Amino acid sequence: MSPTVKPKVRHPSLQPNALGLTRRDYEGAVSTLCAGCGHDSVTAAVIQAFWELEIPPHRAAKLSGIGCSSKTPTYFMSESHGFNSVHGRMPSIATGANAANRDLIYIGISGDGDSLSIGLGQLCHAIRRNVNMLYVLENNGVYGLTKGQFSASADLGSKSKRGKENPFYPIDPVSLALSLGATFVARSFSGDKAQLVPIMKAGLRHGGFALIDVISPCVTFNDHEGSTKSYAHTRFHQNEVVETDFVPLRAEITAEQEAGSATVVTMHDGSVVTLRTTAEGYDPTDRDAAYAHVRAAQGRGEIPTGLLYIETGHQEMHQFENTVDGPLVDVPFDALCPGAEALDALQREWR
Amino acid sequence: MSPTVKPKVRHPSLQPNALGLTRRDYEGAVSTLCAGCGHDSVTAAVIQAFWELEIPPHRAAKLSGIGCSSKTPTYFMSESHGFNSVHGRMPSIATGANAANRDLIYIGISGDGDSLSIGLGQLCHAIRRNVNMLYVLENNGVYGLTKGQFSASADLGSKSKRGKENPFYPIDPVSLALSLGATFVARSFSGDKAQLVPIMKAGLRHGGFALIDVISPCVTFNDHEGSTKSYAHTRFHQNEVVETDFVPLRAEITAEQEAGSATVVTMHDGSVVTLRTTAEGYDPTDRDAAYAHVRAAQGRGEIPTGLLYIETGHQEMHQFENTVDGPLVDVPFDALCPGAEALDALQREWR
Amino acid sequence: MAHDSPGRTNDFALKIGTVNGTGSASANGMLMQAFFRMGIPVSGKNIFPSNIQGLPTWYEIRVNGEGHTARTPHFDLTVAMNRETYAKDIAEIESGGWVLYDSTWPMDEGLLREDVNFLPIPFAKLCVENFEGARTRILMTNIAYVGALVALLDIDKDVVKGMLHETFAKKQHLLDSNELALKLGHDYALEHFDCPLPIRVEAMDLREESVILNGNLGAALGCLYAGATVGAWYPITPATSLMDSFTALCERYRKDPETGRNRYCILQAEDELAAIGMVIGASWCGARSFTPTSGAGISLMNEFIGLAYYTEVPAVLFDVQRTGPSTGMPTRTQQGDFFEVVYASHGDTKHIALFPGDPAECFYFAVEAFDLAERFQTPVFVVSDLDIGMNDWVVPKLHWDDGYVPDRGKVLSAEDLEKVQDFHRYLDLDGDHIPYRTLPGTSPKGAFFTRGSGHDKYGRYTEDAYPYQEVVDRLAKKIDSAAARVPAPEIRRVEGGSSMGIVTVGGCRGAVLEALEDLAADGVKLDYLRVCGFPFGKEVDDFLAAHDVNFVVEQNRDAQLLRLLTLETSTTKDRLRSVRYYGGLPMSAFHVRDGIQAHLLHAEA
Amino acid sequence: MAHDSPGRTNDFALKIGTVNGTGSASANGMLMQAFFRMGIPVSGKNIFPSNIQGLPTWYEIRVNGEGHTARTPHFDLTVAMNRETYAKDIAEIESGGWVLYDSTWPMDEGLLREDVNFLPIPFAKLCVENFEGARTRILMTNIAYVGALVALLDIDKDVVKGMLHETFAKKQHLLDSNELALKLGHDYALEHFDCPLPIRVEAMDLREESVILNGNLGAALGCLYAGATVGAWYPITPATSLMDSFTALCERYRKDPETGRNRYCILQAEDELAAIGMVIGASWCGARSFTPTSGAGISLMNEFIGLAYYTEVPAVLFDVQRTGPSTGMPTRTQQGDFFEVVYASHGDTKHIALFPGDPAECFYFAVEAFDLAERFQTPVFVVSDLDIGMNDWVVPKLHWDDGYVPDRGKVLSAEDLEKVQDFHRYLDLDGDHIPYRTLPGTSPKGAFFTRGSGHDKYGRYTEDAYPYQEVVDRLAKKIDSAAARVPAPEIRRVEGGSSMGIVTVGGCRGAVLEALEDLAADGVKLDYLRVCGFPFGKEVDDFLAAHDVNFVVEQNRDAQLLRLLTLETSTTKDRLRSVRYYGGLPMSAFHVRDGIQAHLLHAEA
Ligand SMILES: Cc1ncc(C[n+]2csc(CCOP(=O)(O)OP(=O)(O)O)c2C)c(N)n1
Ligand SMILES: Cc1ncc(C[n+]2csc(CCOP(=O)(O)OP(=O)(O)O)c2C)c(N)n1
Ligand code: SF4
Ligand code: SF4
Ligand SMILES: [Mg+2]
Ligand SMILES: [Mg+2]
Repeated sequence: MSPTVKPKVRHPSLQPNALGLTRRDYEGAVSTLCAGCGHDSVTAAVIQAFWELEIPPHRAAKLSGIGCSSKTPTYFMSESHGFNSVHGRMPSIATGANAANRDLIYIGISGDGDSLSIGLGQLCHAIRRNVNMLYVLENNGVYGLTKGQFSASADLGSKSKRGKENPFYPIDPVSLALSLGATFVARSFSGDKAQLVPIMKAGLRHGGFALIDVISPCVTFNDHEGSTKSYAHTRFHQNEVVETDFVPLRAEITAEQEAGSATVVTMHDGSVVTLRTTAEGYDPTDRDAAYAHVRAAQGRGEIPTGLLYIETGHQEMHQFENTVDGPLVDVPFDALCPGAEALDALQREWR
Repeated sequence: MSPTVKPKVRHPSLQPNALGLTRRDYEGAVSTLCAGCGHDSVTAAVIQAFWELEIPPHRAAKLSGIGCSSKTPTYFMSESHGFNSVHGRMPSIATGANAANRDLIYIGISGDGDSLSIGLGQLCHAIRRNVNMLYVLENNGVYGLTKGQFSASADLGSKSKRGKENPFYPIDPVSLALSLGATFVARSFSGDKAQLVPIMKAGLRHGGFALIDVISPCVTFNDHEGSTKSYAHTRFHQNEVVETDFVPLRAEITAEQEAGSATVVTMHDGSVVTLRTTAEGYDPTDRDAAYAHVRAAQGRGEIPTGLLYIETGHQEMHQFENTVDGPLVDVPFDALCPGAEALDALQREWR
Repeated sequence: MAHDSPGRTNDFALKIGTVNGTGSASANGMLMQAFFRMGIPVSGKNIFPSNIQGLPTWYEIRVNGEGHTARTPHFDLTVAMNRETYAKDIAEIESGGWVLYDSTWPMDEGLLREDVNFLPIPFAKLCVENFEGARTRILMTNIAYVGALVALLDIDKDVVKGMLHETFAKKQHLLDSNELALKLGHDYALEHFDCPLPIRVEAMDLREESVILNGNLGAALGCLYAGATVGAWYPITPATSLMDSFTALCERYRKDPETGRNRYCILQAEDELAAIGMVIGASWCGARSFTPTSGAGISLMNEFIGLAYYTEVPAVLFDVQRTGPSTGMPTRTQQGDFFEVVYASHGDTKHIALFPGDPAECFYFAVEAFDLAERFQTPVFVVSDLDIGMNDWVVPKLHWDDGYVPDRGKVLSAEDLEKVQDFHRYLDLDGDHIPYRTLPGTSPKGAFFTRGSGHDKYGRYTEDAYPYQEVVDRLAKKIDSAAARVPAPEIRRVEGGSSMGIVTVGGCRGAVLEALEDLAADGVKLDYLRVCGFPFGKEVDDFLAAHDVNFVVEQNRDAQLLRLLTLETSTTKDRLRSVRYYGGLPMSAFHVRDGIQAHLLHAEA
Repeated sequence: MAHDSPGRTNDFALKIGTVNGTGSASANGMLMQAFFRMGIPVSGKNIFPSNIQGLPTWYEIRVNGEGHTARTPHFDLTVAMNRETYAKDIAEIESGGWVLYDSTWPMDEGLLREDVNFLPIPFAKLCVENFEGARTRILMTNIAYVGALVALLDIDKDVVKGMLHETFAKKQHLLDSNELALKLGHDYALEHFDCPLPIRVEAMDLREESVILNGNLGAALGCLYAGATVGAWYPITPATSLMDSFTALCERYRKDPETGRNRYCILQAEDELAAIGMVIGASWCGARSFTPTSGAGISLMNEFIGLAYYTEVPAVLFDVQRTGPSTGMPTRTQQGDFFEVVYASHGDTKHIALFPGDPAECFYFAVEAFDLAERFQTPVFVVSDLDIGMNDWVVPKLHWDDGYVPDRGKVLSAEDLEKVQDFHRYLDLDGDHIPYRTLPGTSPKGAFFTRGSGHDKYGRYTEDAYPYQEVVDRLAKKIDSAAARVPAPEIRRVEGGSSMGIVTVGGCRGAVLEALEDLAADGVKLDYLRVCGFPFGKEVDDFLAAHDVNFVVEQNRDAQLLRLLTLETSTTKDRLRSVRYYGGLPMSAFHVRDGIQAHLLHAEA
């Protein structure tokens, strides 16, 4: 018997992107998660998204709280600074980091326990500040690392491995984020990389807080019959409401032609996201309509997925705070310290 | 110059209720809040509601966090146990207290800072557990006790006393509670006692978590021109969507006649609440419709008030937890301790 | 072929290296239980990773007829089932020891050692030949190495078979496969090696009066017997199993026979701040209530702990310590939270703490904790650790006195209130520094206002110096007076007494007692004291004063116990010497002895 | 009519009792400033309630030509403007003192004292006669009593007028009414009493080199000058005004001249956990970042503080202490957080702390704090209190050296990284126990993973004893080595030295220095040391060793400084004697002297 050594998340092609980097260059340490854990698939999608966006790894910062999900930043982009902080408090660290250096690309990875129980307050306030970051909530309905207790996202009546039914109404990150004014709200499934990658790319280019609630099954504690967060259940009930297509700035934009049934959104860096809805009259730019649709669908037991809501032209934290362009960490000291003369002048007012 | 001594909140009539208690018996210490503070009016409504419901003061427990609002439990029902706890954490104390003694009537008083910033997580989870209590959120859009900083409920663009505009999207307790599955969601105004009292009575009789978001202006820091939480602004924009009429069990019930345009809800103790809506086709028992209406109204700058949503037939914490009837504190010790013999038997399995 | 070490019966340690999530845990537990059922003192230590599946994990078993079952870093035999850790596992074996490994795959030449004996058994191959299905084959490999050890160590085969029968009573097919796997390993060993090895076991009669118990189960049982009705918690290793155990016990003993309803309420809180808040709320209402957590949780509870201290609300907290600081090593043990616990929260505070030394004391001290919390109306901490809390220990059978009456402290009933003129919450009427309290709902007369802000002895809000001071001064005296009520220290004096003492706490007990014997053999005789409660009582003070030198043995970097003794007893500093190990593994006699000998040499030099 | 006390020039204390929210604060501040502008040492203490409007509040002013401006509990004159507190205020006056009160309403006979002089002035009546509008009348009453004091105490009228002119330069009508009110009080006093009283002032020349400053403004200024760019906070008394001041300063000095955009980012967090998280995140990215809070906030930050300590991320925290425990008395002062601060968080931790003794040191130590935090890559606490933080002190003019270069510590740039083979986060390459760090975004080579879980010196995850220990052992040495770098203690030796010393900290300074003079007058000579930083340096150790008796003066119940000295220096316990006052008001020389004399008597007895 030997440990199930999972190879570094591999990719068929070693084709380089415009930076001359292959997907391999966006990988990290070998995953220590359970074989088949949804989180490993999300990691693969992250790698794909960053590679496709041609982001230099060292210009990205990856942060997380505590949990199996929060371990995953170790498994991608070893050339990025990473911060595996404390349980449920990653949003505040990301907020401070972003305040200090707005030019880095921030990705936060969290879990449903990390974000909806101990970290609920911080998540809500990061949304309120519209901190510019991609926030990936790897949602499996349980506390994986502490061995399978129900989390706050566990659905009413979902069965635990021991057959116990969850009596509580779930906290749904999507409705919550919509009601709190989040400017980018998506849901996806770790098993649907084709859907996940473009959403992640759009989220990384979104000039504000981009939340992706990714159903990411826990094969060890919550993938059984009766669980509403299992692979089987999610596959069967997921319903893609919005198909997302991301076209980076460089590519010549064919938006015009695409328009019509589709909604075309231009990101603040000029990239274009095309949203094709499969639901009659669904408008991914109408917050309350999106909310109504999602709630209704969930009421029917469906799991609506896709980039469900996006708002452009909003302000993000640095605009609220009216900070200078460029990172505060780059402002030279003499532009920060008023100096001796100013001090004398000031003190004349104190006598 | 002498301190503005406010008389104990007085009431014209000293007429006794069925317990032979006058409103005076439901009063507390003299308020130390600013003259004109909205919170004092809420206190008066609390006194009225308890008196009318003929609740023996010592069978009620009043809890709060920290803030001007959280000081108010001192100002009513001196014959009730009170707990002025720490900032933002009252929901957890109320939850534990209720778990230990489900037979008391719990009223929690909080503020927008206490509930929506430091205490947001606890509020959301108390809602999720549907803890049986009346939760009064005295909402003034500022941190009163710390001298007027914007709170998370401050509206976008609302002006501070110094003329600064709030750049953030507010956290609206009503939409939040609706999206989280709260079973009783109301909004009222400290200046509208006629509306507030029946809602409080219904909330006290509701078998679960009853949230009342009470706009309660801070005359010292947030009652100026440009504030969206001032008396003037609230009076002008408030729009009663649902009129509430509470008929206690004892009164012979005339519900039937009332029905028709009105919704009649029977509380778990048999009292009846009649909800007459002023908005075309508004259904206070349809969560998502209520949400949609409230959001739309707020989008128009209105402040919808009334008992906006009520759900009956739900379970509350003790049902989730399947606890025995009656207070756990009353279960005799010998019904709790298995005793020596059982211990021997058990240990035989450990060898 | 290396020399065999001289034969040693009932005195050896073995280490099993596997991969977590492969079901070896139950096989290892069975092995440990087998020794126990043969009546031999034994301990099993689970050295597991902070991860769910696929990483190296170890199980250490020490068998010792004299009862020395503290962890030892010296292993006579290793069962090397994880090729990832072959190098490490083989290197750790004592010269002359044995390496039992899965020879299905050839062993890398480079790993072979001249001075140890290799016992190759193709476990995987055997299981592939005899069983179907990947999962079953892996599981059966575990049983197969147990079988091999049965032969090699001369374990009573019937005892093991008996356990299989108990476990699979209702699952014949599982019973068959397990018995077959056992036989495969057993017979292969018999055929290929001369069994038993010089290290072997022989039945003893220890079993009757003892049980196998882990501290979290012991503590949970204590909560059950103390009559705790409200438990609030947030999952955290290594405290999680305490609430899991409490839940299981309640489902068994706390259902109303008629209605099937619960005579308890377990609240999985949204975080530790909420958990302690729930406990405070429940205690305020009169329930015995508790929360189990670990260091990080205590840190988060700091503000609330100060509230309970100042408002005098009882609360019981279990701190199952793990290796800090911060997240540290969640699956390793340490005694690093002493300061965090006894001085928790801002402002002037001090808290009562109990320090169980083994799982049995977790049971007794848990009960104590509720009595003390309600007697002194303050938070009480039961401070154990991962080693005590999660590992299986052989402890004396637990006893319970049906005459036990919970000490609910000074609580006034409605009747009591009738008799008094009027009630004031914080008056010291009896001169014992403890005021009377009332529970919500009792009577109008009993009503009072609980507040974490300044209050006078009548419970009224105050911002005045003197009335404020009156109350906090009483609080200080109240907590100090608990010194006489916390569990007394365990004290052992050598024949005629000694000028040197050794002072320790919690799970260091076994290692220290073993080291004392070794040292005595070297002519170094020491009196022994194990601290069991805080504030420290007179016995602790006297013991330190009675010895020119006191070696303080503990498992943290900063000598926290030594520092507490410095502050909270009348001892002079020069009498205290620190002996520490804090690498995350349980304390061993070797660390204690080496530490003390280093001091002695240093003193001579 | 009672006797007048003998004339005392520039040596008296007065107390003004009013109601909060009535605008008396500005009048009182003006009064204090008037003494300052006359060049006389003065202090003003605001004793206010934890409430916004309508409760009793006091302002105490002490004038002392010798520069003894610590709080004194003995008042020569009271301005009794609040009938609610007449009894208390009158009772507190020294025999022979004066009571200036509003005689619009008759004074209750029962309150009259034979031994004090009553100075009735119908302030309300005068203002009703001369002004319109309730609010104006109330405000003018305040100015009127200032006017009366100008006459009674012989305050330079032009100085006061000058201040009115500055304040109301652009508001002629306000200027007129204020001048009128001033005149009303002044003239009434002149007419009815023989002015000046025996207690009076005379101009001195102190003003030139000093300024009026409160500690929170000083600290904010320090943050501005140190180049802090990210401040995160959650409002809490008495720390709120620190961030208010920082905001005001930034709006003035940190706007980009062209764009008007901010060269700073102030984040009002949702609570203290978020505030410290933001600071850690910003510091991790390389910004100088800080958070101001009080005890309750530190309690909530406990977990995060341990994370920063273990991951070695700089952070600057200001703990403006208030009276604990729990919510305690939010508007009263205390020094109760020493233990909470230096040992914050679970597991083995120890933190650097600086203890400013006045608002000027708040400025200098704030700058120090950022240098130390980045040099040692760890949280650094600046521990002040409500008295230092919120009260106006007269302090020496602040100086700034334009040659100051911030010590950013061992941070590797992209160029530095080019030169190295490869980068490992936690290696001690220089033998100073401090590793090198890199900032996010620097270069691929500089990337590393920050984790609060177990890590080895290369920054890799570990659960192994030795690699874990290596790192925490270095951490301990690193923090201890900061002892040589924190601000040195303030030391004053008496002529020829003494066998007895007095050791104190923070805002006790003034009271202790005053007490030392009094004691010297009584023939008791003591050397003096004021601790300014933690870990304690050699000077502290030597001082304690050099004195058989060290009186430790502090403002908390549990002698926390004395206990820290016990643990963190080599002193023996028997050299330390505790002198404490912790009622919530600033320390006074009387408390110090009484405390020490009690010890001395006790020693003789
Ligand atoms: C303060 C604190 N409390 C508790 C824990 C224990 N803990 C570690 S991970 C975790 C839950 C993780 O659940 P989730 O965020 O859903 O991640 P998952 O493992 O399911 O991916 C908990 C409770 C902790 N590390 N810190
Ligand atoms: C842990 C902690 N942080 C900060 C404070 C300071 N504080 C007291 S009240 C308050 C805000 C109160 O605002 P709100 O809840 O809206 O009550 P209001 O005064 O507006 O009625 C704050 C921040 C505190 N008491 N405790
Ligand atoms: S326990 Fe669940 S969440 Fe954690 S690694 Fe395994 S499968 Fe993934
Ligand atoms: S400050 Fe505002 S909230 Fe507080 S008492 Fe005054 S008016 Fe009310
Ligand atoms: Mg999860
Ligand atoms: Mg408010």
